[in-house]
Amino acid sequence: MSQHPNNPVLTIANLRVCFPAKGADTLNVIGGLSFQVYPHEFLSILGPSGCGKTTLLRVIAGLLSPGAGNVAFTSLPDSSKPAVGLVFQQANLMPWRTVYSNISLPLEIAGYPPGSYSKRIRELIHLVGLDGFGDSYPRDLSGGMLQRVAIARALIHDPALMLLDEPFGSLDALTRERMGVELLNIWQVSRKTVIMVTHSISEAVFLSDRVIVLSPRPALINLDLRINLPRPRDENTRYQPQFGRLAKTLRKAIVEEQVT
Amino acid sequence: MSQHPNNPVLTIANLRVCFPAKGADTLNVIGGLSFQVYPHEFLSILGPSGCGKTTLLRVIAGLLSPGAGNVAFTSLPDSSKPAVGLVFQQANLMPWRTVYSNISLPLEIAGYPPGSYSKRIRELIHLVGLDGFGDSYPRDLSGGMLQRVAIARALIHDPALMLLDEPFGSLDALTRERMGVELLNIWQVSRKTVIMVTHSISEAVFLSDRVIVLSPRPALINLDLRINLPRPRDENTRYQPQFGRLAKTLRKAIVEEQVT
Amino acid sequence: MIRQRLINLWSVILSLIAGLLIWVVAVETTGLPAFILPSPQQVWSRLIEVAIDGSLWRHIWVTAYEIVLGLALGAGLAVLLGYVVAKSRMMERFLSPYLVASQAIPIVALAPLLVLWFGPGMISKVLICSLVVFFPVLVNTVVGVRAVPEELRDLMRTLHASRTQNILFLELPAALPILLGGFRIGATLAVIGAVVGEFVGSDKGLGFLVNIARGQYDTALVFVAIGTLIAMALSLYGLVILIEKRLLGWQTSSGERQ
Amino acid sequence: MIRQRLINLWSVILSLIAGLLIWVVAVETTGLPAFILPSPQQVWSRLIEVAIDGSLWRHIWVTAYEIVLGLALGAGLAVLLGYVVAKSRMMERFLSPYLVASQAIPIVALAPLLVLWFGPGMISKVLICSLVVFFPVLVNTVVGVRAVPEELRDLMRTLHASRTQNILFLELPAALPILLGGFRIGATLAVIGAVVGEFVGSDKGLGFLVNIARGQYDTALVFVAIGTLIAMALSLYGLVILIEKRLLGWQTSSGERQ
Amino acid sequence: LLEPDMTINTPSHMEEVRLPVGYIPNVQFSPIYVAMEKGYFEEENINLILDYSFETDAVTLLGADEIKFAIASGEQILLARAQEIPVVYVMAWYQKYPVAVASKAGNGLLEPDHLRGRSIGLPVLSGASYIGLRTILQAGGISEQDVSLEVIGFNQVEMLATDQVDAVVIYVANEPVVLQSQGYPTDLIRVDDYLTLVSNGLITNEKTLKEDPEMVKSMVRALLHGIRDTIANPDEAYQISLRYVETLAQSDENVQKRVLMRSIELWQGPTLGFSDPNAWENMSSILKSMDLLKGDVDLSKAFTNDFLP
Ligand SMILES: Nc1ncnc2c1ncn2[C@@H]1O[C@H](COP(=O)(O)OP(=O)(O)OP(=O)(O)O)[C@@H](O)[C@H]1O
Ligand SMILES: Nc1ncnc2c1ncn2[C@@H]1O[C@H](COP(=O)(O)OP(=O)(O)OP(=O)(O)O)[C@@H](O)[C@H]1O
Ligand SMILES: [Mg+2]
Ligand SMILES: [Mg+2]
Repeated sequence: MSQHPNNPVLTIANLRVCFPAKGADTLNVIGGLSFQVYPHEFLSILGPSGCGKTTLLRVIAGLLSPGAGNVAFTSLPDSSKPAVGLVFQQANLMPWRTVYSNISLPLEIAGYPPGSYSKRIRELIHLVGLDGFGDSYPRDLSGGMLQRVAIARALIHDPALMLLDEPFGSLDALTRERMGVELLNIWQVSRKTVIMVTHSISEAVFLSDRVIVLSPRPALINLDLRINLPRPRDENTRYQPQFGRLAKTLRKAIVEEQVT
Repeated sequence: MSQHPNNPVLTIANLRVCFPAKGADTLNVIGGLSFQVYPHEFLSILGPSGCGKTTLLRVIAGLLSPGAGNVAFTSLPDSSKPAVGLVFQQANLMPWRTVYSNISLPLEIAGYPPGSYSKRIRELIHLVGLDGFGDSYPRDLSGGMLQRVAIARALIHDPALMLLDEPFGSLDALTRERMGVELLNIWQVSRKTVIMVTHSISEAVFLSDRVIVLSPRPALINLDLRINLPRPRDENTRYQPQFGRLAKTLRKAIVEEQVT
Repeated sequence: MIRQRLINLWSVILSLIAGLLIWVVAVETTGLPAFILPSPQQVWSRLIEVAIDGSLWRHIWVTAYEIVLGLALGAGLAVLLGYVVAKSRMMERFLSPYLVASQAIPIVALAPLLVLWFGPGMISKVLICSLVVFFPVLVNTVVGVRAVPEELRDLMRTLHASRTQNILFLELPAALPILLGGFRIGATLAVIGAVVGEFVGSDKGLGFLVNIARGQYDTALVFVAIGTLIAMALSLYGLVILIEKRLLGWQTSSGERQ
Repeated sequence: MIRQRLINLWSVILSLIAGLLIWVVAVETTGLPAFILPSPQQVWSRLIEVAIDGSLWRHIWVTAYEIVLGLALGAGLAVLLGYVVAKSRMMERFLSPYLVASQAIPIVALAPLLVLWFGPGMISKVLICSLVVFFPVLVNTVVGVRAVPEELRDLMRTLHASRTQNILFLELPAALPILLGGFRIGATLAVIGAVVGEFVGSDKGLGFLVNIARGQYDTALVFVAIGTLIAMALSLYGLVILIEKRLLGWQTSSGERQ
Repeated sequence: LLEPDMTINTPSHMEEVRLPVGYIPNVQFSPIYVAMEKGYFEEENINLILDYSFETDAVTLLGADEIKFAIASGEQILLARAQEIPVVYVMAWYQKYPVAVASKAGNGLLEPDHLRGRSIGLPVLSGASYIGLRTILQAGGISEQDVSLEVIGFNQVEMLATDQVDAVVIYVANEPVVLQSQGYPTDLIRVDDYLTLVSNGLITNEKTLKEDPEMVKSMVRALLHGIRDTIANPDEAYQISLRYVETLAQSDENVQKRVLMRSIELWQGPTLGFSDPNAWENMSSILKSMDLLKGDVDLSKAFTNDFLP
């Protein structure tokens, strides 16, 4: 199991979530999950479809109150919830706002004066490869473009904690890798804490400090793997033997759980 | 370029699509695309995000009329549009229908009596791993589960032509592979014509007879590659050297186009 | 579920009790004479009187009949025309001025004319009623049909759905929340419509009862009649809400339904 | 764009011509006397008369003033209360009966009382007008706010948006299509409301003009007054449509906007 | 900082009086316009504000002492008093009951019993026109079942002109004149020819009567002065009315003048403003026979002629 010099920034203890199902049944989605997240950590979560990953992120973001257990932001002086940057599984843009003003939303809400951030937004639009689409409305964008807008929106303000729910799900392999590298750059500079749900094992290994593999519903930790690849990482990292070994370990954990 | 004994089922000739952009500009999305699709062919389309893949599928499905060029269903006696099974990039379910009745929608529209298909639907629900969720509403499902419902809905009626727009985009690696195998099984039995947009090179190689790689906007064919792997294919196919070679060729075509 | 219903019932009862209290207090403190503000007891005993001698039921029956017919006619036509307008910008441009005009003609000015044209019987009241109901339902039909997601339309197109199937399987359920909003408005307006019709010229119905009681300075009876009208409007409204609950269950996730 | 506008204009003009034709034919074929159905020419010359002597403008001004104030008051309150009701099931259960009741009280029965309580001046008309506008706007506010996607609410929550920001950045724009539908209904009803108020007791305004013209069997003038009212309702309605076009451009993709 | 000079020291202290007349501005109110125009109210220190709202509301308002005066028709006083609304009739406006049944001339509906089996349109099933109709029916020994009553709203002219009914209940001063001018001469069966009933008049409430009888006298004086002047000089009255009744100038002068002349016939009587005790008895019994009045109303409290000059 992972160890860390600092105190955890987030402690999840014995978390349980269930939803009412038909009749008197309930659907146990998360069944007694405990783990800690440390400052500046990049944590990835892998798990089968429908196992409760999105639910877990929603609980952490404070959008859903858990049935039992505890989610505590331990490192914050007041135990108030920090501002989180959440990239939803569906892009979740406001259809009445252009790309530009969808991205600027977090800043508007934070109360920045409108003039102060236009350069930064232009940069981000460029970063996610949407030059020339700043004034387009979401319904005129492709699926992948929507997702990139959502990523830009999460990057624009500087939340202490970023929660990413399959942020690169509808991107092609290359754009996906490029976005991953960009995310890594941003993370290396700002050292946010990141929790990312992904379905790509290699992406998880490439980006993370640590990967958690969840079991099928009810979600429990199947494997908690430290990714001890040196940083900064680049394309060459993918070809190190250690990379392959870690990927294999993860794949094994995933396959095992699905078979049993 | 690919050759085929039969006459093409679908001929696309010099297709152009453009959307109006800000001002007097137009956005050239597809710029003079020509290819043919043959009966019972499994064709995959790869290409960078925003290059026009979804637009292409929409034109083929008859949801969008092209700016110029021709889309002809050549093998049909009358040149009317055939019924197509389209899996959209977003699951696109009816929020007021349960999983069961979202899947049954195509049959209801085709006029089958309600009693006649319940067994088949139960089977499909099982196939996509949603046992027990037949009576759930879409908003109570996870992202991947929604997509699986959409896949089931496309499989339920027997359309001559299936158009799949990243059908496995939000599925975890394992579910994704399992769904791919199921799709292959169904295809091998019914021998539909399938056009699938995907971002996974290995998926494209594993499933297809032929893969087309599109260039960035305006979309043009960069590579039209015949996948001459023997059928039926199974897990072992992935480990044949030919598989690796084909994947590499595709990757090269994609990287090249993005760099230039 | 049952507990939820009990809470529902309680809050309605509470709300009624609150209203009654305010009334009693108003009677006591303002000291207004009974012919301006009768007390609950006076109104109650007047209610019992007309309920027992049967005249109340006769009037209720007439008005209810007008309302139901007017609502059916007005809402039916509105949904039909609203659908046409929503689907065709051309039709919208051509019809809108008349549709809006039909609403802008003060119903109070039009009502006498309708009585003139269609006679003083049931028909003119039903027409007035449906005229009043018409517009809100129409507007909400248009807004509702226009709000149907384009992607679902695409889906139906790929399935080669017929026009009828498009309506039944897509447009109706998708537009339903907004459409039912129109019905909510229409339901209460229908009551007003019937009353306006009866005011203008009639010899039965609750509107007539209001009129006649006012003419005789029988304020308690006026209250009885208006109270009955309110009760009718509330039941109609409640009916729409009930239908909403039935048909729009999918709007709330089971997580919230807890 | 310009071509589109021209087509718009043409279809409205065409529609007006069609209406005029029907009128002329009706006059010719039915042979009704002028005090029942005046001809377009008669109405036109009457219009010119009252326009020149200035009395028409005076009445228009009064009614327009009442409408604008009534609309602002009624719609404003409705949006506020509608928001409260939409956000709290508790409030909804408690307030609904009264809100519906306030609508079910036949305005025609209530109007005289309002005139009685608030005097025959402007206030009572504005109140009647706002009472009529209130409900449709309220219902559509509720429906609109309830239709705000839950996922976007989640987004705002993660951004720690304040209540005001939630309203300004999310709920208002998301509910706008349905809200504006309510305004469409409200706009035409406002005209009716003002007229009812003027019918019941007043010595100016277009409703009064209708009344007095009827009293003198000056049917041409009745038509002028009602025509003016229709024109006012149409302009108000057109204004709402214009606002819709402005604010709801995002609803149509640029592909369709071609 | 009260300045002693600024105290209420206006020479003529004007009392503001709102007078609901129960109908829209009309040449029938020309006596009031005359009195206003000639300053008869000002002479009595009354600042008159005309109010054109509905009749029943005015009576209620008066009962609650929200206003001091109103013009209302006679039966309203009895109906109101039966509900313990303390209003009192102090001056007759019309001397003759203004209601009649009108039919197209030549159809031979000249006597009450000619109405048997005919369709009769009346605006509402209450108020003066209903009472008038019932009086005529009673005079002819006809019951309500022997005719077909149609409640048609205020559409009598249109309904009769287009033959949708055989006869209509109307105000004698108004509709027959209009019908005549449109080419439909009418035969009238006047209520007043069969029974004397109380018609419209000035009413006040008991409180005002007790506390401010001088003001009641003032009102009566000013109104009667107006009526007298109108009777004496109809042309002048008409000219004055033009200033008060909008659009009157544009309507057919012949018609409106005839309306005025017909009204004058109704105002005239042996003593202007006098209300006949017999008329009250008759009204009371007709209301009782119509079941509109359940118990007895003390007629002596319902009206008074004591305030006539
Ligand atoms: N209705 C529309 N109006 C205007 N532009 C549009 C419209 N639909 C798509 N586009 C533009 O066309 C281009 C191609 O879109 P398309 O959805 O076909 O991309 P895609 O290849 O499917 O991308 P992705 O992999 O991200 O889904 C994009 O730049 C998009 O902005
Ligand atoms: N609001 C809800 N009401 C009822 N059940 C729900 C609700 N939200 C989620 N669920 C159920 O909880 C389970 C986990 O959902 P969740 O969205 O967390 O899965 P996930 O791990 O994100 O899956 P995916 O990879 O497919 O997105 C699913 O079975 C889903 O049906
Ligand atoms: Mg998920
Ligand atoms: Mg796409």
